Amino acid sequence: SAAGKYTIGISNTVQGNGWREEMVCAMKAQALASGEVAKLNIAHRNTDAAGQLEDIRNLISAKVDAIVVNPADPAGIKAGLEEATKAGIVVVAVDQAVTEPSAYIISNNQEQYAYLGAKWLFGQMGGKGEVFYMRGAAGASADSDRDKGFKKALAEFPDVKVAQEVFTGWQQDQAKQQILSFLSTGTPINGIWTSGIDNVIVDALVESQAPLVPIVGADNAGFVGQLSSVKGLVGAAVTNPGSIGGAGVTLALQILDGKKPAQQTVLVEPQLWENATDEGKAKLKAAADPSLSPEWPVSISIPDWTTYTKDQIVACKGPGE
Amino acid sequence: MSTTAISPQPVPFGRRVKRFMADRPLIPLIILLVILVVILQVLRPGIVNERWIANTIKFAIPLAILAGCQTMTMLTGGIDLSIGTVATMSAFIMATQIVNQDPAVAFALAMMPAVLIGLVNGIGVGVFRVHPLIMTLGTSLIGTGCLQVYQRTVIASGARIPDFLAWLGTGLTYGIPNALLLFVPLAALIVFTLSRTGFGRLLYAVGDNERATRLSGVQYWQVITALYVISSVLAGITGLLYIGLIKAPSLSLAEPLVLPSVAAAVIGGTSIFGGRGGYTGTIIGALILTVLTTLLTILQMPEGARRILFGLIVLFVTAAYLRIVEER
Amino acid sequence: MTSNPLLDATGVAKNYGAVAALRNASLSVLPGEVHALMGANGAGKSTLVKILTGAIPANAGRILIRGEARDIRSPAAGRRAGLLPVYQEPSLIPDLDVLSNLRLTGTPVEPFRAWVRELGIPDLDIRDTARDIPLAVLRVLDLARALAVEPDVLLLDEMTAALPANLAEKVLEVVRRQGDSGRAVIFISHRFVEISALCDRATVLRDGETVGVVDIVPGVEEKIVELMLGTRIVKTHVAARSAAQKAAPAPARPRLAVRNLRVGTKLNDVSFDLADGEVAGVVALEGQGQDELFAALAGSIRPSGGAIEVDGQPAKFSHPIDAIRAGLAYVPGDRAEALAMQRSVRENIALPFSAALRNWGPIAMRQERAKVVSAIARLQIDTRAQGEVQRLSGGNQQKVTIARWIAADTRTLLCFDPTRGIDVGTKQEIYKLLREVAGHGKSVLFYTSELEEVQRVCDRVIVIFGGRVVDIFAVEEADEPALMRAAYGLPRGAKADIGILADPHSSSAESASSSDSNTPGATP
Amino acid sequence: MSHFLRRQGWVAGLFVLFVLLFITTKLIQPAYGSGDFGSLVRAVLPYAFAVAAQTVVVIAGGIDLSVAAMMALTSVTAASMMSGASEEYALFVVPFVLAMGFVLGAINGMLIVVTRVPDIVVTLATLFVLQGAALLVLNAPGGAAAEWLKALISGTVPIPGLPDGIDAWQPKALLLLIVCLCIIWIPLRRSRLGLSIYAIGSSELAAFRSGVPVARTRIIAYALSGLFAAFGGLALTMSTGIGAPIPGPYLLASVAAVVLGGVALGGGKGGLLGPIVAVFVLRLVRTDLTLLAIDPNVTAIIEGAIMVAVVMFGAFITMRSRQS
Ligand SMILES: Nc1ncnc2c1ncn2[C@@H]1O[C@H](COP(=O)(O)OP(=O)(O)OP(=O)(O)O)[C@@H](O)[C@H]1O
Ligand SMILES: Nc1ncnc2c1ncn2[C@@H]1O[C@H](COP(=O)(O)OP(=O)(O)OP(=O)(O)O)[C@@H](O)[C@H]1O
Ligand SMILES: [Mg+2]
Ligand SMILES: [Mg+2]
Repeated sequence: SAAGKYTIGISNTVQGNGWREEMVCAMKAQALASGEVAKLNIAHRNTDAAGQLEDIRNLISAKVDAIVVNPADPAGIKAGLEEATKAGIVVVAVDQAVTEPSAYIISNNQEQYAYLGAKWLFGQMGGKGEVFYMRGAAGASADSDRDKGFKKALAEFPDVKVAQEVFTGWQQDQAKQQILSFLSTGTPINGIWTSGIDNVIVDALVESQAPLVPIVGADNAGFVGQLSSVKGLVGAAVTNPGSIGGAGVTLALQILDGKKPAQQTVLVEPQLWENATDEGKAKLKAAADPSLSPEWPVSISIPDWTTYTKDQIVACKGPGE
Repeated sequence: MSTTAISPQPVPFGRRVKRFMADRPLIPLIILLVILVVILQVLRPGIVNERWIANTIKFAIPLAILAGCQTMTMLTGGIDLSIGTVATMSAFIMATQIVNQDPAVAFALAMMPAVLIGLVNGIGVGVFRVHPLIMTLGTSLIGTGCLQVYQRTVIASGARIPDFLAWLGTGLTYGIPNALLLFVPLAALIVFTLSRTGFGRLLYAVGDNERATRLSGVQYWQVITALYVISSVLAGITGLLYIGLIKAPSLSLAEPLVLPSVAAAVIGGTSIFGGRGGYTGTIIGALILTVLTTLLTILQMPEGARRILFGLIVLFVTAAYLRIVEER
Repeated sequence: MTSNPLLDATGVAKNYGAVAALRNASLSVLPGEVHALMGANGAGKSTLVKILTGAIPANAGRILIRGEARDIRSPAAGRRAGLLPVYQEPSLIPDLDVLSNLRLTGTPVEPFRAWVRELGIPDLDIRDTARDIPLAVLRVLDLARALAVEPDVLLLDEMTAALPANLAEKVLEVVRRQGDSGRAVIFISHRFVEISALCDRATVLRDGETVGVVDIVPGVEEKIVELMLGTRIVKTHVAARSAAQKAAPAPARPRLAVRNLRVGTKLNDVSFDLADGEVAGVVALEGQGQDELFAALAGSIRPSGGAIEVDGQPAKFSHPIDAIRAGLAYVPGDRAEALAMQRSVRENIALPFSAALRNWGPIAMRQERAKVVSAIARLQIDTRAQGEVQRLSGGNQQKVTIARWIAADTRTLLCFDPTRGIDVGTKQEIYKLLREVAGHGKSVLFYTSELEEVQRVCDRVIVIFGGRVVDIFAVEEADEPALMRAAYGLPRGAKADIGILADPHSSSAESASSSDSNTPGATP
Repeated sequence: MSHFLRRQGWVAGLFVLFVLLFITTKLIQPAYGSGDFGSLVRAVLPYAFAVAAQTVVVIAGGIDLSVAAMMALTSVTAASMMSGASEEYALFVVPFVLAMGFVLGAINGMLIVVTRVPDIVVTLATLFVLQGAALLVLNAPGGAAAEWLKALISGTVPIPGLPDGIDAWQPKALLLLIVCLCIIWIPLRRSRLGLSIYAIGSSELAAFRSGVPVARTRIIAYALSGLFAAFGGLALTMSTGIGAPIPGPYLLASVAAVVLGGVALGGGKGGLLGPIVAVFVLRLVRTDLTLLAIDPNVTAIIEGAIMVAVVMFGAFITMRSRQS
């Protein structure tokens, strides 16, 4: 309702990606649902750390009460966040950590995300064999954090080898071409780990009638649906909720209301939903949501952190809209 | 000390081969393509099989059509950076409208932004004389914004890939990609248009010397408007084909194809300054780029080194091609 | 004149792929002489000039400068060796102002200004951007820039082709004085009057080979033409047109009627008629509004007043297409304005066929070829390099611009100096062609900078001065002196001297003292 | 005067546009003050260098698609060299990185001259090569920047004798920008080399015939572009304190600002001032959109529309002036 008293600034640097769009919608929905926010001020475009600094400084100029930011880089926007804190603005980083000590962080644990999925995958492979490792965008910090987790799991399974490592750039078409090229080489593999570009991989395997090896992906609506519907597919979806954005808004509002959390950093631990066990299948079934755009993560809410309804996040309307 | 100018000696073999290739610029391009394929086969014996060829063709086709848009606009000295956005828009709209619309209606809705953006581009470039790069960049920004606004209204209804498009995009008949059913006539039409129709002639002439065409009675804005509309419609069709291939609508679906489409046209011998080039070369250019991507994907090396290699090969191929085709 | 040659080139050859632009050219120039370089279109004159000045490399040949072998690899090196060219195309940088252009080439400004004034352009603003300067003036600036550094050898490639008579006169006079002061000039022109007035000797090229060196003496023209054209014998003079060739008595309604036409400040009040079957000449000094007149008739610019009637119907042109639909086709003097240089001869000629929206469909290839081939034949275009028009020689390019409208069978041609840079042989062809076109009941409006052409081609002459029609002559009265006088705005029958003496801009006494008998257009 | 107006009219118009936007900003956010202006300049900094890099080659008749990748490479190189090193070491890093940009730019130019492949393809290829090199230097964002370097662009430059109120409006970043651009551009513009760059852009054939060493001039133009891009890369490292191997949105932004700034994409025309003012305008539009809290999806539409509208307006004016 318009009775809210705060203005919240939001800064995001990737546009046109389903996950990020859901994050922004979660922020809007949560701001609306909380009833405490009068206005959202959103800077949402494709840019780099320097561009995000610009956005943050513009938000400071706009005199917002809090800034929720998905950082382009943990260290690169330190100066801007410091200025914001100095100006009396509450700063909350979501999705990834930041190095600015005064900022609060509520984040998906990217390293754990990769570790969890990879460990499950290597287990499914029987602890040996060749894995096709499909990373995100070269040079992105989320990608290098996930790489750490993947390598950690790999170290625990000495008999698992990386058959091929590619960067999908988090692009569906590129990933599909890469997997098809790879399949054409006839190199046998025993599992595929993806950094969230998952449903096109399943499609590619099905289309080219290649053996369905175990696949790990993210909890995107498309992939989660495939895990239940594609016959013979064994796989797992690791949650990476875009709704973390809503949690960020909640955290910011709590701080504005004087309820500071115990620590600066709150980590949202990923979950793994696999379709190899009945228990896992049930979770998947519960989570599946064919009505969502296939690029949207199905975990559209985070218990304890978000209070909006599905309709609200899907409507994607903030206060005053 | 006076040197004889032209001696009636038989022309050396090397020179003859060169002249032969210079007259048929497609041959050196095809040779370059074959060389890449051979390298691929040497690196991964057995990779060049029926399935690989089908895959390569499937991915080369959308690129080739978009590069066709680029070829035609480049002939007039322009460039169309909005094709990525247009293709994405029509793909996204198709996938979301098909859920509760008649296929024909969905198709019409999907092609609407394409026609509209093409028209705006054409009027901006042809009537107001805005530089094509800026004009198409601007409309592509506007289009992206509109798509995002639109996207919010359809999140709830979800998306579906029409079976026909999936069949066209990914299906094989007797091992031959169905997409060729669309592409072969389309390519033939483009080649025919460029070489044997008045409109095609005008594209070359306008790109070469606009004042001269004006004095010959050509109305620039008509040619340019028609061109950008055609380019946009082709891009829209590509979007539909592409969504059938990728099967995942996203808001940046076809954007990654824009720079490669320019590269494919240039590798294929079309001049970025207008007036020179053709579509057959562009098709080979698209194939070369697609094979090159495969080649680099299967190479085991750091991503940085891969990109360096990609850049160097593109440069080398274009330079070698120019060397061979140039007469002096 | 028995000293050693300043410049001596032998055995020069240049191939462009399969085309031999030069096979075995030689040229020897003595100090103090003005040496003509002659040849038909495509003979290789420009190519030789480019090679001598380092603009393109030769495939073979030896070049001696003052007896020393020099390898000139770039225009800058040519400049250092004392060779300064004025190429056939303007060479100022279009987007820089004149001053920057001078700085770029290290040309001293004061001598340049002096030369510009001397060459008959008193009011040049050197802060003007080259792009905004008319072609004729640009040519003069090119020359002044070359003169300002006092070159040993000056190479002028069709320097006078784009100049109106008054400017051409000044150029000839200046060039003559260069020769007199012991320097050498290589002079390319297709105008025999200029050659005989100016030059001491001539080297004749044919098909890329030097076929003769002759002294210029009265009556040598026939010999030169014979050398130039080889077996292609052409009568140098068309006989005066017989009465039968003359236009039929003007019909009641003129094909084109221009009434009180005004364009901006340049064209103030022009009225005349053009009848079917008539060739009407237009004569004017540089910048008297003739460009605007043609542009307005061609639909390129909109007139600010007056009326144009075609076949008795009032016509309003907002785009050249409107003029073309009315049967008026414009052949610009500057071929770069008319040609798609990277396209083939055929496509250039066929361009108007596809212009209209309804002709955007498939092309009837056979029909088109027939029309194009016949136009090529009628203009005798050298098609050795027809794949791209830019590879044709300047003169052949010029022919393509006319061939286009011959192929399109246009009713009225607006030719703006169509014989600019065309060799004698072909000029005759073009004269014949224009007469023939008129003979078929079509009409031609024909601006020319060469006054002698008027009597060969035209039925009537319209003289424009200061944006107004000052006189209309019947062809019988239009001898060169009379035309010249009228072009300067002098009333008919005035006996005042014309030519250099009468030039209103001429201020220096020295120009008056120079030999006016050398100047074409002066009273014989 | 008419010469001046004809040449500088567009720049003057842009400047007026900037002032109008500034007033608008003040109206939207009355508290918009000197500190915010400082932020604007810091945001402008990398764009300004990118656009300077692009301007030089566009004037020379080319285009440089590798600008953003060059910035990324120089930025990660600087950041990784300075990471863990002493403050003084940066004194060596800065000239080293600038020299690197210059040399890589020159290589761009040499490739164009030697291979005779069109600029746009060569720089597209080097875009990939430089991106790859950046990834080899740092495969993820990281590195560090010396504190004194970061301090160079924060704060203001007080000039003795001026009241504090005015001093506050002189951000160090602005001074840095002006100094870096002027030191290179003004002598260049006045030199024969500068003329040659305009000449080859205007007409390569005429330039060659005027004795301009075309190949050498082209190489130098690209080298200067590389140098400016290296400044841009350093500016990125200075403002973020890290180096990121993925290029930012500077390529298209630079081309857009070049055109908005009145530099013809065909070459030979325009100057550096126009594009720089255009960058200020574009960044200030961004600020206003944020201050107005406009729906972020609509901002893309607005930015695209503004870009097209301004250029259309320019085209319209040219058409009108040509008719009269
Ligand atoms: N780049 C080229 N490619 C092919 N042929 C060429 C090229 N340049 C010149 N030629 C040919 O070389 C021949 C000589 O040309 P050149 O221009 O020297 O003739 P010219 O004597 O100057 O003729 P004009 O009097 O028409 O100017 C021409 O037939 C021309 O077609
Ligand atoms: N750099 C070049 N590249 C290609 N062709 C060239 C070049 N320079 C000259 N030519 C060709 O050389 C020939 C010389 O043409 P040019 O116009 O100089 O002839 P010209 O002797 O002056 O004849 P005209 O009397 O017709 O003016 C032309 O065919 C031209 O196309
Ligand atoms: Mg010539
Ligand atoms: Mg000539």
